[in-house]
Amino acid sequence: MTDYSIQELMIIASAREIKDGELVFVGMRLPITAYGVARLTHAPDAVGLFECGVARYAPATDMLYTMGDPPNQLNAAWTTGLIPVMSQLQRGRVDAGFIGGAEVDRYGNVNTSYIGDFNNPKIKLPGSGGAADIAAMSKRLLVIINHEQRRLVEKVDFVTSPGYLDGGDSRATAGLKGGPSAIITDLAILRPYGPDNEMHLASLHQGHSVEEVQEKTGWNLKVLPQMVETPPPSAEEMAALHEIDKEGFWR
Amino acid sequence: MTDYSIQELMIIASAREIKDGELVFVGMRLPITAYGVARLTHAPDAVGLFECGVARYAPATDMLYTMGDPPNQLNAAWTTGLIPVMSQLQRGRVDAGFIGGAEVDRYGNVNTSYIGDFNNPKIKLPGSGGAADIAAMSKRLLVIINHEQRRLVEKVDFVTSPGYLDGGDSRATAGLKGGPSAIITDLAILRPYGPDNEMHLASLHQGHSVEEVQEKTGWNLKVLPQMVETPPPSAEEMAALHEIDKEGFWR
Amino acid sequence: MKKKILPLKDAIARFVVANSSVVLGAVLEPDVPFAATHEIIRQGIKGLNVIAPISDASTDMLIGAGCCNEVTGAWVGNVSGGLGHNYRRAFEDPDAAAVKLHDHSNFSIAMALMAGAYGMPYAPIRSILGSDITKSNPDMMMAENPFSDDREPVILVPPLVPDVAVVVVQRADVFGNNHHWGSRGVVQEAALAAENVIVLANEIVEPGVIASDPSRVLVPGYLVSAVCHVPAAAHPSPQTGCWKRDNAFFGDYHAESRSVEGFDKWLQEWILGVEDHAAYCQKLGSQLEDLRITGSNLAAPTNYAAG
Amino acid sequence: MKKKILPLKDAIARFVVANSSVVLGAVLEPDVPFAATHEIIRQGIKGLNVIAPISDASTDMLIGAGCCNEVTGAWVGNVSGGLGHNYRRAFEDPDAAAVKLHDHSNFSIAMALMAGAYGMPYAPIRSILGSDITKSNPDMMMAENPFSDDREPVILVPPLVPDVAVVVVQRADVFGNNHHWGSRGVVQEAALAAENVIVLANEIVEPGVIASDPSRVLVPGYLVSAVCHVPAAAHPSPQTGCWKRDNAFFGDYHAESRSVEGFDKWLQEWILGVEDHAAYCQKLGSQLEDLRITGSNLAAPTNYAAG
Repeated sequence: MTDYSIQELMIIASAREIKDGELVFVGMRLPITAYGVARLTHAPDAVGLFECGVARYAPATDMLYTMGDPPNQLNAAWTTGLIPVMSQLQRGRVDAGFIGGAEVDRYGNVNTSYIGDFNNPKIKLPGSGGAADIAAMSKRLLVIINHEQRRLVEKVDFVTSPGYLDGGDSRATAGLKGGPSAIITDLAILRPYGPDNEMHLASLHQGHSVEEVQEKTGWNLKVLPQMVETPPPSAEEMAALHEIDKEGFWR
Repeated sequence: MTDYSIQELMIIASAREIKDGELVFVGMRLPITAYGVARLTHAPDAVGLFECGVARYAPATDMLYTMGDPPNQLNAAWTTGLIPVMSQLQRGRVDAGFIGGAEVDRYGNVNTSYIGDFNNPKIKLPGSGGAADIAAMSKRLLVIINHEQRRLVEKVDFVTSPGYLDGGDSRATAGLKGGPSAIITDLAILRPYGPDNEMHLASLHQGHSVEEVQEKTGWNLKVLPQMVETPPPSAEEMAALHEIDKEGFWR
Repeated sequence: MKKKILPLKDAIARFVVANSSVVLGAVLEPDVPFAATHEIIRQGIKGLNVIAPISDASTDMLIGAGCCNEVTGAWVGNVSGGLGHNYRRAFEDPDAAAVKLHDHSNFSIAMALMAGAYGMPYAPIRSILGSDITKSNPDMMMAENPFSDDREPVILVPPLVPDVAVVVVQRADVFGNNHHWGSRGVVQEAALAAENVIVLANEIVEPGVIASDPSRVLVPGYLVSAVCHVPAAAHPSPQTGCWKRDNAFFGDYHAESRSVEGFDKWLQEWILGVEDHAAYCQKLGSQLEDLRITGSNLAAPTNYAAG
Repeated sequence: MKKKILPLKDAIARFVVANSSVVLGAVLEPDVPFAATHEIIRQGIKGLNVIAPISDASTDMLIGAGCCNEVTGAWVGNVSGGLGHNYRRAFEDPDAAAVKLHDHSNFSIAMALMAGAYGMPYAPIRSILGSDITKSNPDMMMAENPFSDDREPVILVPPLVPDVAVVVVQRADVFGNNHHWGSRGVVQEAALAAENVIVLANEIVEPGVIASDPSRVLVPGYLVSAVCHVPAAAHPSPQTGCWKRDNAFFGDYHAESRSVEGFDKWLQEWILGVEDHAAYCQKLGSQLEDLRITGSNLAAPTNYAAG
């Protein structure tokens, strides 16, 4: 029963983070596929939001390269401006949002802006887009990232998208609610734990060890006492995924 | 050559206040008719704006009772929200706007809110609507009012729509540009004059005397040295008005 | 998707609770949800804060019927007649129940609803500098623009987050998705700000009709609490492409509401003595039928095809 | 009304002057006005501040061509490929001409353009609290919400008032009136904020077509400085109902712009060595024709009749 790719597992793990009826910024590629799986399984009434000004009750049926592509406009729930859709974050209506990043740190802060000093960066990344807004204002932030030591770092060089900032109540002090609820990687799922809101190893994907995950993490990754093995995709989940990913892009 | 009603003269005097190409909040009834006359005579490219969220290149062809009536929507230049249209005031794009009122004072301030103390009013008037915004933010304010002593008062009980406030530079001190450029009544046209920005008798309608106007004004109305007689409607102006007012409503 | 279709009676009973704040008429003169106003009066819901920039005679009726003790608005009266008699009495007549007014201009209330819609902590404006509205409405705050060199004055308008917004649209599906066209005042901001949205649709259509034109959607169904099929919900106010304005009806209301007795008689005849909106329409009979728009001026075809 | 139709070349020459601020791509990924980007590069206009929340590879091209030394945006790169190589070089390579970045999130730049559009002195937001964007962008100001009891932190975003906004629409008339449908990002705010608006229309239609649906108008002609008939103005980005995205073209650009030499070669082939947008379309040939949307998914009929 290992007939799934690691990307398929990440998609299904992401889908499980979406609850029925929720409003979710679903981004592109992996998360939008996860949204599709969630809709076809346990969350038929989840709504997908896109920063360009689109809301949908179901993913587009044709392949998308960007959120604004014609198939994402056709039969959408709403095609409008960025502000009416993205302001639902600041209005407090958005339950969850997916973002990726070049770096994520011990407290779930995400960097998509600068590697090195922002005044003289070693690498200039593309920037926030809507990620800072989604991270600051959704009730739960979901971070998708490949598990590499250079990506899961002790402290990001630049907080594009706030997680728990310096941990503890520093996020609340900054005026924010919510916060990261999961970092979903190709090895594991990390979740915040304790009053310090530090990201802990919460769920381990089949075939990987705690030691391997710790080694590939740039901070001293602690393990939750109640750590589980990530449940493998169910037949229903895989069927839903294959219905969406007919061409086997994620296989 | 007195073959016009006083209301027709007021409409034509109002039309003359609109310059070609201007953006103008044209209100209803008398001013919207004035806008129509201006378009057909000297200001073919004046644009009419309405607070409900309508912009037009020409008045509606059918009778309107409110700005939002179906004929004002049909073939409009734009039907949108209040904010995209009214914000053109605050954005500094609007050249002129017409308002009416229960009271106007020596400095062109207009009251449409309360007669008496606002905490315990003798009369509660309907309120600002968009008049305060038009008065504060258009480059030129045009006030239409019947010339009665109880209406043209020394000082309004409540400044709904700011004119020159307490005169002098008090309007600028309040953070405002623009200001009233004319009070058009059934007897005369008053305009601000001098560093004090007090409203003076600038133009007298045919058949009325300076004394009559002063008597019907609630402050010591001064007369501009260059006061003129309001030019009677030209044949072209009357033709334009009759083209709009086919049923002779204003006759 | 969940069906949200409800009879108007049930939608009002469920979402418009006593002492709540309700947007009733945010399109200015058109699309005033009079059918909801009437139903609120019939159900005797009290203590409302009625939010509306301009809503023609609707607010005046609610005051006269004793449903409303706060008004948040820019203009209350009767567009045909001028003054609103019940509104005046509430301020001028010591015997009338008092109404607390949160005084606004059209633009300041629009900015307050926009701030509520977009989750902004407040909206800084210049638009009513110099007006005494900032004195009669202590909710607003005078401040200085921190980006200016010269301590430029600005006014800070706090956000409005209504409990309910009732909105009138031309068509909706059973899931609450809807289309609105023509000028829209601040109804979209009001709907996005509110905790609950009740949609009154002139027509209920197949979901595919709404989905065919997602840029025409006023507020998507997922933000709607209830959708009610109420033809002519805005009567006597107009609705673009559907209904003309009933000027005579407004004029009659203005004349009859001049006295308390006259208003009570009008109320009995047109609201309390009428079972529901369908009966109201039936009572109007040919007077309503004459207001129905039957002509055709169709929007140019618009293609959303993706391939 | 005054006709405002101009060849793209003339509209750019007249309104996009050196050292001005120009919105090029405010719809996010679709409707990026690449035809204008290319014409700006051909005319060698220098010193621009390019404003765009996300505009796919457009900003990267302008940087590489030396037209732009300031960027006001939330994301600069290549949506297909990720990083924008010229953009990176401007920050990372000491030999490259530097670019000053006014760093934003999508929402903060949207609020800045909204404040510009609506004449607001600034926009207070919460949306990027906690982000270091407020450090890298000193234009923003930290403050406290004066309406809160607990000194709630807020961020004040100053307004953006661009010199020019270039917008892509599906159709326009010769007076600049236009229709846009599909998601619109912040292009309406950008157009209302800007001092001059240049409209690039896929199709020029009779004025009656635009007037038939005034709720579909993006920005009315009286606020437009020039309208240009430029089919496929957004290529390689998509345009709702008209053109699919040219993913291969973006991919090629990404691959070729990896080196300065590769970029220069690409620039010569696709922009400098091409007379104008018509020649660019001709050069694309069947590659462009394959992107043309030919299907039909029409919006439901909508009636504006008044009687």
